Amino acid sequence: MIPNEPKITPELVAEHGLKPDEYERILKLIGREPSFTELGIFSAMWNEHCSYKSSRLHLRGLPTKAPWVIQGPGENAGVIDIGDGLAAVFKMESHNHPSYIEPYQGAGTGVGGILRDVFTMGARPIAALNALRFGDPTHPRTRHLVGGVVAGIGGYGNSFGVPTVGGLVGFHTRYDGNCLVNAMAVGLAEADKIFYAKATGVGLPVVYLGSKTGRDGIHGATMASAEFGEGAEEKRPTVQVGDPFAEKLLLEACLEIMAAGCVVAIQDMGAAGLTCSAVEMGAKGDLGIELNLDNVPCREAGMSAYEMMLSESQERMLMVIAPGKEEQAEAIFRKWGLDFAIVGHTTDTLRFVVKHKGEVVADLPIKELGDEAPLYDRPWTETPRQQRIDPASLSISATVPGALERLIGSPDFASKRWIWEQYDHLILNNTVQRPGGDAAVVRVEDGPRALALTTDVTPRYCEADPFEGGKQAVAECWRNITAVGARPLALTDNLNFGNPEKPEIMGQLVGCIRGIAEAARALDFPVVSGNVSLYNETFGRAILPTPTIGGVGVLTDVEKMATLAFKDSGETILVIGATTGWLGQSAFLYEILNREDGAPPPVDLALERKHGDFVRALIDEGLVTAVHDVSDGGLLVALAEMAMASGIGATLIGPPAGMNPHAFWFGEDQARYVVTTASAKSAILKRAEAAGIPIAKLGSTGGDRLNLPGERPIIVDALRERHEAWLPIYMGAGRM
Amino acid sequence: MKSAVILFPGSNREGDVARAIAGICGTKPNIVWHADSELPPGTDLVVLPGGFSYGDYLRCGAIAARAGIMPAVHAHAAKGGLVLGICNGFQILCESGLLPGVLVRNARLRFICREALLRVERIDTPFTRRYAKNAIVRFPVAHGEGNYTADAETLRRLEGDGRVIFRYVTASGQRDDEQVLNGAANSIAGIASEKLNVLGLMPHPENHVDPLLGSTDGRPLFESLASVLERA
Amino acid sequence: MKARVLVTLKSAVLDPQGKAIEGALRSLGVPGVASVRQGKVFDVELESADKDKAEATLKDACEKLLANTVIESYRIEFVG
Amino acid sequence: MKARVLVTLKSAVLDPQGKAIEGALRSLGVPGVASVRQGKVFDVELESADKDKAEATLKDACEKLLANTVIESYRIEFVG
Ligand SMILES: Nc1ncnc2c1ncn2[C@@H]1O[C@H](COP(=O)(O)OP(=O)(O)O)[C@@H](O)[C@H]1O
Ligand SMILES: [Mg+2]
Repeated sequence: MIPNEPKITPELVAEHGLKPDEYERILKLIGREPSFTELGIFSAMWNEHCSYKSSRLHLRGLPTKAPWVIQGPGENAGVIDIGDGLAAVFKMESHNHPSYIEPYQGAGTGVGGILRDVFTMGARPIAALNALRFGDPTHPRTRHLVGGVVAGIGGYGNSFGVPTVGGLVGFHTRYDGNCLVNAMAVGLAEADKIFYAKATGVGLPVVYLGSKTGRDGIHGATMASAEFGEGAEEKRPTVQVGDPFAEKLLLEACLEIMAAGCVVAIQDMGAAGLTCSAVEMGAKGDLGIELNLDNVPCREAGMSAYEMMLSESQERMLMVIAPGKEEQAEAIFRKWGLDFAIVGHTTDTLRFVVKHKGEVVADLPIKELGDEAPLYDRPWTETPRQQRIDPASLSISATVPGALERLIGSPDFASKRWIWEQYDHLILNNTVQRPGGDAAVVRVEDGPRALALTTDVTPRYCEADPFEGGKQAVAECWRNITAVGARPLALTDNLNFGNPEKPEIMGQLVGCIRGIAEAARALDFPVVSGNVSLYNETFGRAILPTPTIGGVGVLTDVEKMATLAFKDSGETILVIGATTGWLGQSAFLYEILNREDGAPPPVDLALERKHGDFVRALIDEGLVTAVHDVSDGGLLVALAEMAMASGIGATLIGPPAGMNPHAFWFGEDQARYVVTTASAKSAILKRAEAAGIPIAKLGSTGGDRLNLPGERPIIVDALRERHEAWLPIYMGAGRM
Repeated sequence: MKSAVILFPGSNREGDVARAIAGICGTKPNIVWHADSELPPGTDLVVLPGGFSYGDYLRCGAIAARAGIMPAVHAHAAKGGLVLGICNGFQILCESGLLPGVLVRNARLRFICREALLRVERIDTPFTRRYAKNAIVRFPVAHGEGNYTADAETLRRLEGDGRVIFRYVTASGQRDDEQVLNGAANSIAGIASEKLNVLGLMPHPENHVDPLLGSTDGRPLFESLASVLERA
Repeated sequence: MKARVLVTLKSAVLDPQGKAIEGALRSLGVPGVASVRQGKVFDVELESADKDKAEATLKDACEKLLANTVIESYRIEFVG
Repeated sequence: MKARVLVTLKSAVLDPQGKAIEGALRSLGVPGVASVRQGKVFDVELESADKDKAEATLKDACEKLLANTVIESYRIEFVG
């Protein structure tokens, strides 16, 4: 009945990334040999990228609920209530493998994909962020990747018209063969006008919208779940070209037909295109779907059913249209110059039926396609704990000012202005805090409400101790949102790891997820969406475990927002939180002593919360003039950043007696903030003491240099020059 | 005052400029679809907004310059009506022949979003009358192709006729053609038509109208338009 | 019928992209390149098989859209 | 010695530019254009007069920089 060309062989099954026992499962499920198209459908639905077969079990441990959560994981993006009847819709997603192969298009289509996830839910994107990890700067491919990825992100976001307001960029040799491109998008919608993938109603038209289908990225989703090796070159033609112009039109057209009441269900065509989107809409609504591929708008002649089902052409959507609304919906799409085609309808059979040229090419049980996907409890081993490093055991030749200068000009700490100036971060006229601060702040409509947005993770910590590292990534994200005065509401995560079939890698994944869960729970900072990217390995070498956290917070009055720049001279500088001089896994150890060892700083979540709430209250009451959280690089790097942002120097008090000065200035103890206050006899000290919060005076602002007791002065302008120099010089030295 | 903002497929700063006009001039502009053939009756000011019309494919502004509404914009300009083209709008004005020259890729080949310092070269235009003489203002730029290029004769004519309205300058207020951020000839940021009723500029005054966002240097431009068009 | 349209910058116009490529080739260790100028090529499929008609169509396309004659010149070639 | 390098998108790869141009030509009333695909052309001046050597240089330049062979193919032509 179902044509079977080519024949299904074990080799063909393996080429589809399906293991023999997974194929057995398919046979058992459908009671016959699958057709070629069906095999393709299974490979798409059951690969790591779509089925989360290695991570699903563990992701269940994440806290996903709070009174303000409207939609947690399971839809295209998470949705939270931000007050005034409005909702923030957001998610983060990786495009690592495609970006390594074709950085400009790979990164661009990554941005396009995540924007689509957000506007599929009925939200207009108001901000984009990203988290980028590249190999060692001396690796021959790094510069080319940085240039291409940054241009690609800018090329897509700038043209689409969303401000790219924040992100992070790091370098490490463990990303030499696998760069990471994690893109986050945030949209705004009315809280009672969110659109979902769940189809309702039998016999309703399933409509295809957007750009035409070509042979792009066929098996892109499988590629995204495969390890790189010798064969990587051959997988190349699967890279897609993005068309931000088409996406912009798709956005406007989608929002217009949603407002016109035409949409019952909507799902973007992302990874594994038509297959995933159709199955998801049907399965979620307990309905069957029948597709007729003869009606799919194609860019190329002679496309087979297999190709149409697996194409990952960009800028496409699938919708179930409300009865009698087809014509109105079509007119809107035509006005925007986009394709509109009825390609199927909903049924009550719970079957996923695909027809092509009069033949049935696939007929599968729709719920089982997703529900019966393999689920693995992969073996894992715990990462061995490392010793706490005693600063007295270190032999340090660098002076404190010398170490600061080296750190501030190093790849990880150097200014990323060269990058974010290629992103339009001002469009839409709401960017109140631009890139360079602790969190970006984007005003909501005409204010006074605003969102605080950031992405964070410290992979070195995660490698040394996945659980503490996972906790720390969430805590730092929460802290950054707090430092601008906002209340952290929810997070999205992007879990980037190596090959989960290796127990030690699986152990990293499990540990990080547990850490994230613990911190998210303790901080009331639920997970509402996310993405998992595994098999980030080349020749058996995995990336550092990198669970990127993207956070969203709300500021009810944007006028109260805090920034990190010193505001005036003669102000008192305070540090909130205890400084013990924790050097394990610190930036100081890595950059100055070329060591990556020791236990990372432990995160006490109760203190994290207590100190954060304290700082937020100070900001809200207008008691502090500048606020900066202390993260990697420690106190002195935080102070230097506050000085460089303002051009104002400071005279600082040294460490308490007996503490190693390097450990004091560069240690990475958690739950700390540096604040400044205009009044010398500040009430802040008393308040902190009353609350039992460690607080210490660090010095006072003024002059044009940083003066440390017993050290040569550090001229702020010169420091800034170093800070700004590294990236432009690095990028100027090679190819365009 | 009656204004019309033209919406091309791919425009993306139409909302920013419409918001600035509504907030400063007191009346919301009409949003006019690119495929229309007429402007709303009584339109005083036509705005071509920023963005990537038609993806900026082929050349920036090239396809939009040939859109259905453009003959009406030409007719409006020929009658002496005011036309303001910002960023992509400036590119469209050049491509359509309403302004001379062309905007090509930035000299350093990268998109650039940053605040730029500009000198207001003359204040006897409908767009600049509310600026102080020789004012130095700060507007953001956000473009990949803002490198103003024209032949020597055109540049001479523009300079001779005083049609350079905005020029990039350094912090000390000097013109520096070598270091200009996008490579523009004569550090040109904005030029006007012979009758000074058509202005094209690369930077975005509409993004600097709110103190919360860092500067209000763009406001006088819209205040100038409002004062010129008050009667309407 | 297939045609190719080449649009190149007039020689008096500066070509920063070409210059950047020259520099990049040098730093990549590709020797012997004296200069590079970048232009655009359009591969056009025409409905008509009549060469004169096709040429007229393409000339029209160039003047109206494909080239900005302020800085660019164009050339039409027939391939097959 | 002068050469010309043509870099065009592989035929299966989406060409948003070409698509936009097709649409624009249609709405400008230029009839008879079935399809347009846009590519890049590099006019290269080479130091050497040896054609084989020049060809090797250009091939190297294409592979390293001028074309991204993931999505583009290139062609080298000698002009004079
Ligand atoms: N690490 C994670 N944490 C929380 N939610 C996750 C995670 N990974 C995936 N999800 C959720 O699982 C669903 C499927 O994700 P994904 O396949 O990336 O969606 P899409 O097909 O829209 O790209 C989404 O709702 C996503 O938010
Ligand atoms: Mg999605």
